Amino acid sequence: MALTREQMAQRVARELEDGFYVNLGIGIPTLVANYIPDGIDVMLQSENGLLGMGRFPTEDELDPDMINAGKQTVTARPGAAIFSSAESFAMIRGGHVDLTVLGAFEVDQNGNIASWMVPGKLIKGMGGAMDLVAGAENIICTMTHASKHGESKLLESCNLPLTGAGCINRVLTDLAYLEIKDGSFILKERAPGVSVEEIVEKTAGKLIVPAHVPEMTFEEVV
Amino acid sequence: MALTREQMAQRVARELEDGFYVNLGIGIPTLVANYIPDGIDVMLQSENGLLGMGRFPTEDELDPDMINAGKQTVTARPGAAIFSSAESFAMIRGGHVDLTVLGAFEVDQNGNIASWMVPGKLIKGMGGAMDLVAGAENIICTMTHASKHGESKLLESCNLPLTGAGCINRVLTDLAYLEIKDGSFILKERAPGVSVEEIVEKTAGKLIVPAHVPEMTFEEVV
Amino acid sequence: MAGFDKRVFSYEQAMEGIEDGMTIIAGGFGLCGIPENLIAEIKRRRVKDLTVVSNNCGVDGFGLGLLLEDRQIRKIFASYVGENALFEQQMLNDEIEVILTPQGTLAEKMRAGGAGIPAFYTATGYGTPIGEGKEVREFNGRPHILEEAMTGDFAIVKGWKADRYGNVVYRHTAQNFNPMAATAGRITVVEVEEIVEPGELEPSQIHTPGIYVDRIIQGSFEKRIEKRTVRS
Amino acid sequence: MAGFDKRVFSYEQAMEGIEDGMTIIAGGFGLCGIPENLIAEIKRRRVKDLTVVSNNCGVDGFGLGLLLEDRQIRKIFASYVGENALFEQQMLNDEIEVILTPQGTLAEKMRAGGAGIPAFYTATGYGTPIGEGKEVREFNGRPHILEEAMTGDFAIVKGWKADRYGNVVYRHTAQNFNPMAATAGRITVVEVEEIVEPGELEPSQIHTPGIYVDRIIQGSFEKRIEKRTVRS
Repeated sequence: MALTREQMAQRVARELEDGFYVNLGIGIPTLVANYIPDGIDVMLQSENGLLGMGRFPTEDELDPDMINAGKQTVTARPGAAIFSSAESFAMIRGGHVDLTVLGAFEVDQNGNIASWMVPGKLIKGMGGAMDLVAGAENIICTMTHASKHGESKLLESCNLPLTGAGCINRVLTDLAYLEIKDGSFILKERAPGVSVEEIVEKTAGKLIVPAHVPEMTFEEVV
Repeated sequence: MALTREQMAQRVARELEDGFYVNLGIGIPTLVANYIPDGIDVMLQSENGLLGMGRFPTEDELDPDMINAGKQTVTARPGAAIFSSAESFAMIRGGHVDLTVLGAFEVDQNGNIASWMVPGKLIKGMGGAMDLVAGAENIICTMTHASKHGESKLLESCNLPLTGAGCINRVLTDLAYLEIKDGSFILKERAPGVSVEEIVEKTAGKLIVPAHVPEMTFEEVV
Repeated sequence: MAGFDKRVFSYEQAMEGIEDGMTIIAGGFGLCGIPENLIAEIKRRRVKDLTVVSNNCGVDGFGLGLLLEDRQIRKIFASYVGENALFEQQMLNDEIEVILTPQGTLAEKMRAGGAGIPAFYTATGYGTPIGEGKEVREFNGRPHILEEAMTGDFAIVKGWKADRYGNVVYRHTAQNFNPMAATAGRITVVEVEEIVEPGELEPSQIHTPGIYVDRIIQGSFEKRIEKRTVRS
Repeated sequence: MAGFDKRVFSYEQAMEGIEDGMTIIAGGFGLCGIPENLIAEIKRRRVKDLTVVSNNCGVDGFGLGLLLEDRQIRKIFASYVGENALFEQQMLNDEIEVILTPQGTLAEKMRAGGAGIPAFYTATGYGTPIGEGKEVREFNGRPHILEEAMTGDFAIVKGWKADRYGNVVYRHTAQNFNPMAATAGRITVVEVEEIVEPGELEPSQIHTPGIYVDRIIQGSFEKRIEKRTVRS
């Protein structure tokens, strides 16, 4: 069975390490914050200028001057820092963020990512995504493995205009967890009940399949 | 009579305008702060990161964490701002300082300035001088008109390594106040009792002498 | 206005001198920390053919969205737009030119403009449509593109508190692009919630030193929330 | 050291990992805001062949001057040096290589190093010995030179207060080069006068966010004054 959005977030959350500064994009990446493992503390960076993003506010805490990069009202946790956009992207571009998680339309075997623009459709902009992919050394892309029509999104070469070149090294799809290395996808794990054959079939880019591909396991989350 | 150091500072101070942000270099420029005309308020920028430098501290106010660019202990006036060196030079390089006053070894008719390095002598460094001359649109150089041996310091072309190229537009020497424009010095004022002939003789660069060159006047300062 | 007293007492004075065809650099992220009254004054003045540099372009009927109603904006540099129907329509009709700029590059271009850095290299955008036509150079074995600084005829900024010298502090994440915008205007206008006496702001805690600021005005603010998210 | 607790409790731990030949970026201006105990620890460890990036090089027997005594510094990038006899002597004997760098360019090189900007253009130094051999390019009709960013193996920084997450504030003009240095170290060590609880520092008033900081140590400081000037 393909992973649910929640399971994808859970799987990504296992890549978090204690003391990581993490930037979570909009969509599934945002859900990762709900599954931070016990005993692990991470600090969330929001690129509009907040390091140490906290929970959503209560009605009493609600403050129009306190938002995240998704423009949602948020709070700051104790020990947070707030700064300008230039400082925020100095952090990002300078490689100080330990892990970035973001969605994508396509990735390819050379680590290219397309996530912001579909020609012919209305283009709203890249926001901070280009800076995030250029700046982070450690990026996980979350995406569906293939389109609804079964077309692979893990390609030999991206078709859509890029967000960044050669910058992605890990992908979590609804079917598999893969690494990108030396011009290939490497299949590391598969979703529960998903066969290696299905993943092979739905991966258009070069795919290396090790002898043993473990199945992901998920505990029931309360 | 050649101007004294104090008279030079007084004459420079007449160029101050109400609301000017001013950077004063070490030496005679520093003295300018003692002669700010009545009714005029200027804000002194010190390039180590202080806008709104105040007086020297009393013994009680003395604080090793509060110094100026000359490394002297100072105070901050009410409404001062303190910031990093990067911010300080953003101001300077970005042209936000209204007037810079600094000393020089040589200037030339093309606005070049040499003020930091005499080959063969121990070189201590340029500090912030190169940024100051590159960033300011409005610079007054204070210097003696000629060396003790009578050699002009207002040249056709600087002999010493430059601090900045084409950036000086006004010079106050102990003998005269001059502007630099279109490849010439223009004699604007002479020190009390100093003849035009003496200035002509001691100016090696191209000098334009208007029909009338007023004499500076100084009131007795109490 | 004598000495360093930069206060003005009407929005008309605050935006005096703005003309057709000028470039306006604006602070704000989404609707957070936007100079809402200065924008409203630009609308009132009906100046046209403006180039706007701002991370976003407001929403229908608020923020920079107001300037779309009478087609006052000819060109905008932004990282994310189209949160409003009017913008989409004008974009589709080619009535507004949109120069999409990565958010970090936009912030750095404003900072560079204020700081006398005419251009800088960044890896952001290399290999993407943003890098097309731009000079590429390798540093540390990695290709980077050359990006140029931006400055404006006016910068419009929203602060929290300021003194009359123009020293400004921002509140929470309403800081965002405001400090960089403040440095990059030939004329920088800051509207704030409160004007305090010089000396009330701790000198080392000032976000925007007064040297960058030309005019200060105290206003009142609607502070519209774009995405209200609360927990119970 | 668990999670974000970056405190260390000895200077030995604070400078653990420093080795011969490394590059050290140091905060401070003159003797103001220098990481005096971290420097003393570098002396104690007797590491050699260091490259130091610092606006100045201390005085005889204090600050970075301490590292001259056993010839630990091979090369220094600074804007102003030679306030001490030992330095002059080593410079004249070619025992130390001095790369004089304009003060603003030095600050910007550190900032760029931390901010992922590999190089930038500046008018500073054009037409002077500093511009020799550097690429020249015109922007807005004016020649500028290309300057590259700087980073270090270690950054050593002096703060005033910090929390255990490494958020730092600086006191008065002891700020100077410290915030930029803090961003430019592969390992950034900050010594402060006081460690406070997370939440005690106002988030929007933090000069150096903890993300840049690897180790925090609380120390006591001599704070020597270079030029004592008082009025009566």
